[in-house]
Amino acid sequence: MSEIQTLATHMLNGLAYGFLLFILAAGLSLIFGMMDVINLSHGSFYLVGGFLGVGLVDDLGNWWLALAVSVGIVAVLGLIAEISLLRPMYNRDHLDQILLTFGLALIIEDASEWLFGTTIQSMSYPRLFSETVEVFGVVIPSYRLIVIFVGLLLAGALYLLLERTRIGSIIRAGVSDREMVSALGFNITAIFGGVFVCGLALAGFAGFIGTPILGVYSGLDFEILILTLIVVVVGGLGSLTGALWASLLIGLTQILGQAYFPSFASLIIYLVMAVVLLVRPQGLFQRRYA
Amino acid sequence: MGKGDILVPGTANGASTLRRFPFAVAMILLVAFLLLVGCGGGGGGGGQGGGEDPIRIGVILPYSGVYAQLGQDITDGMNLYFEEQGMEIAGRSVELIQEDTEANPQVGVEAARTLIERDEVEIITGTVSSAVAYGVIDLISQDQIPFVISNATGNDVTRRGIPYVFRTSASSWQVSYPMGGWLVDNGVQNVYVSAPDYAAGQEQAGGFKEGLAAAGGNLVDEAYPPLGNSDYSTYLTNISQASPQAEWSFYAGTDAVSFVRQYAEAGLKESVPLYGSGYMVEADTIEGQGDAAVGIRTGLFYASGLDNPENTAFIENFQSQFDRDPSTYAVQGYDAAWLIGEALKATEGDTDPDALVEAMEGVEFQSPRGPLSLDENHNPIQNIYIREAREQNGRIENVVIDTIENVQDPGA
Amino acid sequence: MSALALEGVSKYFGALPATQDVSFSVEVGERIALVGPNGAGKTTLFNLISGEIMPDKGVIRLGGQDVTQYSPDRMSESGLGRTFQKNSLFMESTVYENVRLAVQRRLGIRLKVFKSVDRYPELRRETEEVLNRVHLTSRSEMKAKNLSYGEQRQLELGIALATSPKVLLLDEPTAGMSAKETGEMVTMLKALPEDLTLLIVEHDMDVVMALARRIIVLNFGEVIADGDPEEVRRNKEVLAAYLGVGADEEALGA
Amino acid sequence: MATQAESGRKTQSFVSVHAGTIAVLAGALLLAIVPLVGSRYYVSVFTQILILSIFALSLGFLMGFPKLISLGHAAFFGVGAYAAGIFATRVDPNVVLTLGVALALSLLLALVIGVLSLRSTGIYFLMITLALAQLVYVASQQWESLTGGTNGLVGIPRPELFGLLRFDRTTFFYLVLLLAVLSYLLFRTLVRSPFGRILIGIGSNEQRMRAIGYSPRSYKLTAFVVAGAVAGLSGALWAHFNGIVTPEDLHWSHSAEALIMVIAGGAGTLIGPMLGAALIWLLESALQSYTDRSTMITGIVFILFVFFARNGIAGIAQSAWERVRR
Repeated sequence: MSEIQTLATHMLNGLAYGFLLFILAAGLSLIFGMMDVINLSHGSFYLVGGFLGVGLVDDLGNWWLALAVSVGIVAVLGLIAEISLLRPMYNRDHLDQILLTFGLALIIEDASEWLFGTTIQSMSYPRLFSETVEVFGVVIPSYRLIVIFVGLLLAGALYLLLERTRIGSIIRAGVSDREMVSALGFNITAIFGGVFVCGLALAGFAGFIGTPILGVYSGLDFEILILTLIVVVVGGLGSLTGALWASLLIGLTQILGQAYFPSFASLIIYLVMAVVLLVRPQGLFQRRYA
Repeated sequence: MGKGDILVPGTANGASTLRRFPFAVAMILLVAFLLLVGCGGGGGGGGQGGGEDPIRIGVILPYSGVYAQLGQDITDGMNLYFEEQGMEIAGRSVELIQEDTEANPQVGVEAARTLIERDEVEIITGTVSSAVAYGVIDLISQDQIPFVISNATGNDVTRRGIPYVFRTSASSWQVSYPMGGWLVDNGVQNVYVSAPDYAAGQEQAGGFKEGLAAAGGNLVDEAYPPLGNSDYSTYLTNISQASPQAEWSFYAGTDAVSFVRQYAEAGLKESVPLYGSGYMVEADTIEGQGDAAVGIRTGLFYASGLDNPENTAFIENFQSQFDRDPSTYAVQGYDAAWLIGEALKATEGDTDPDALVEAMEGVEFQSPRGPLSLDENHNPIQNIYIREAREQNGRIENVVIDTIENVQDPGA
Repeated sequence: MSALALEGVSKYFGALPATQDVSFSVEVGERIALVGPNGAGKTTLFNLISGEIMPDKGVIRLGGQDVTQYSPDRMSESGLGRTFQKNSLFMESTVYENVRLAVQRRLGIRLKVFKSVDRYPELRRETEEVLNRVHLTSRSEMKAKNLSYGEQRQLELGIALATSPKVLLLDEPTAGMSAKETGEMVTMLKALPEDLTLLIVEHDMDVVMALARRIIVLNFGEVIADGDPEEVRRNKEVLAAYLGVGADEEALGA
Repeated sequence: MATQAESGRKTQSFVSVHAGTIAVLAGALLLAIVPLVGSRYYVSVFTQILILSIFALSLGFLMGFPKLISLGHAAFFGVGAYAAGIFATRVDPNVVLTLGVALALSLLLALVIGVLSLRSTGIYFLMITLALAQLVYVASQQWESLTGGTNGLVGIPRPELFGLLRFDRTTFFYLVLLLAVLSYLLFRTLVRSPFGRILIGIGSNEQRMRAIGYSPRSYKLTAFVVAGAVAGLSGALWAHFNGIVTPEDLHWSHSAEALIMVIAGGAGTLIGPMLGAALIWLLESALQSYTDRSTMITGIVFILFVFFARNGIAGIAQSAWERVRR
């Protein structure tokens, strides 16, 4: 392999990683934008998605069916969490809601260790994408291309949803002025619930499709959470565009850093974040949708 | 006056402060209550010394978190030995008091302190992580309590030559150095090295590189991903691009599973054979690695397929007792218990630290791993086996393909 | 020299002009009412003057000094005080503490850390004096959140007065008050020192007439009339603006 | 009511004004007899609780008054611990010097992190402190020559005092007790001072504070730096007590634990966080003896506190007293 081909491989890996982060960051950003709540249990639902996936792929024998069922279960769990924990707290300080999501994260972390043990669990690729493909002499596992593709698709879908649909305009309005939305007669509780569940479902989805690459283990939840928070801080809270660019920036920096500056690999994304904050404390993109 | 009043303590505005004095009294009562609870809760464990008292052995191992399985294996290995002795040595019963170290050195040191101070244990054993071991060594040196390390492989743990510290696993160097020479002897000259970027990773890789260089081999390049890394694609790309004759790695636990699987998935296993430190392909990782582990050759002081009478008996007893296969970690625990037990037999149940140390120094025995004796730093002198992971008996096992005898840590 | 002067002040929210080319000048001690239909940009103008938001164009002068880029805290230090349309109090603190915070700033008792805040006699004296002025002495130990709405409006004014501003912006000081409370507020405002310049946003025309000698009318962010009450009342554009929202002259008093 | 209040302000008795201090001093006296009656184990237990209570107190000050919710407080604790540990190991184990170095370095770090993070507010502030603290955490792992890497810094000697005294378990306990009381008095003085009142105002209504002429950032920064330095002090004590410092001390889960202590004890008071530290420590060590699921139970207890007792044990004690009095 030539240097260029190696670089291309690294870039593709970085992009795949970045788009995985984007799916997570998009969910986190959506929830924040609507509810002013930073969901500290975001990584936990990633974990749940991953663990469910490992089990269901085995049990159901069909990767795609397992994907649908896992995301569905995560959504139901999210709905239960929303109804039992967050909904009674909507008239309280946002901080209380953030604290609750943190408590939830602690519980899920320990529960996952209880149920699934502490060893790493892995999932196979779907049969369709288990091969490597060669593009211009660059060998890459086709699954990573799929992750990139799915990420792009999702970015487009979210853009269309928020910019071109009625639901989207309500959500956008809710982000800028919550009182107005409820004054216009929309059921704000239902919208909150819907957005929260969608955000968590995205996290679960990311957990499922990320597991063939990263594996899943108790403890990964907080690692993922921190990474996602960094992406969102760099991109700008509540900005979907910001989440997209920051995900790719962090994903590529992480991978290229590992490849070319291995001894600084773990520091490098924090440094990127620190620099961005120095220059633009509010993140690369301000709070605003697409 | 609402509950919000407490938001501003010491508010110097009349009405509320006048009522605050009883509040302060309530607070004092609360402190007193907590004090009592604290003392009462802790009080159960401590007993006073006496002739017929059991021998109290403190076990500090991870029972939760990423290393929980290792902790359990070591504990079971220890239990196996003591149960073989009828839970009694030299007429005194043996009591194992376990404390969880998690994967956190602070918790580990606190666990050791609790055992020493609250439970007044006479011997301490355990620690999976070297960081915990280093922390505990400071503690036991002050209190002069023999410390038998059943896993932590940090080179300096024994190289410091602290009289109360013993080890029944190995030093990092001991595990990895012999393979450097072995590879060169078997025609592999150019090797790529990778290990996680933390103390154990550096030590293991360091030992291997030393062995490789001593035998005239050549280090192609090296890579140190962060500990707990989950995506190795970048490093694998770099290895593939460097096209060495072989790759030597040390990873443990979760990292080992990820690395070995991804190594196989990237199709590297065929072009660049994978060698490594034995901990990379062990009982705790093999199941997760699956077929990806097959063909990997690693060096360690034990292999489940080792053919000697002690091992056969050990495996049989362990299986009947715990209904599963023993791992290397179980052997380490078994041998730690053996060392403690034999020393206690020699002192006839006397737990005086200096007498115990002297007795342990003289212990020499046939372990399931083969012959084992201690060097002057209390680190084992033992065989290192080159093992190959093969599919047999319906599962993947490490099969011994070569033996390097009586490997001794070079010391400080 | 005028107490406050705006020269061509414009602010856009996106493409939407919130205030457009607003210019006027206020003499020391003048009492001016700022009126206009809802959404005419009155509160935006207050936010521009007090430094909460920065204008896109134009200059704001306070006592002749260019304060266009000043932050709210610098504006306050330069002698501008304001009240808020929605009560903006320290709800968990007592009335006394609410006012004391503002007095503390005026007296420059800030980074003092060793002595208890109660050991500053001048602080107590001045705070009690302000409480007296806004008729809250009897409420001084109550928490702000436990006051009646009218009393909270009084406290809102008290906090602003406690900084001893030269120019005071009052954002609907009587909004939501009963007739009796309104009367009391008007009395209180009338009793303010003569050299204090007042700019009042107010919907209640009785209050406007009782306090202001000059009225500025805003519509769609622009000044459409500026003069004494009689002049403004006869102004065609003003009538149109109010009729435009579907009301007659009564709307001025809504 | 009003008249009572009026007279109250003028005739506060010494006892009523200093109720909190009296409570803390009484608690300290009670603790001071522990080494005389309890075994060395209890001395260790209370030394740990006291060190953690200083840490929780410093975060509680930020959370309760200027309402700064930081998830990066462990960075100061950890840097204080490393500073004291490295200084004691390599230069001099004199406790005045080690604590001084720890205070200075954690103060400096708090200044840097404060300047960077206080440009943002609320949730953004929380996330930025978290991320910056993680940067320090990773750095502590990487800078092996100084920190010992993941193995941690070991062999930290017991501190001494100008050759007069080498601290043992008991004397060190008294040192920690003294510093805990002093830390409480420091924050109490701060809260009661004009500066503290400004912090409370900022925590309560930042917009209004600006409108009456305060620039909140400098006050917040000052509070942040003081709290960071005290957290560094507690870290230094921790290093001396344990004889080991590891990157885990800087990990954000350590910050989160302090946050749980503050919430359980009651943000908005000073005694609350200290009691919260004791409660959570005792809860966790008690749970660990009986179950492997201590994290889960801690999580549930935490959620219950947020749900039903938002003002923590201080709040519960307060309202219980209210009920009795009525």
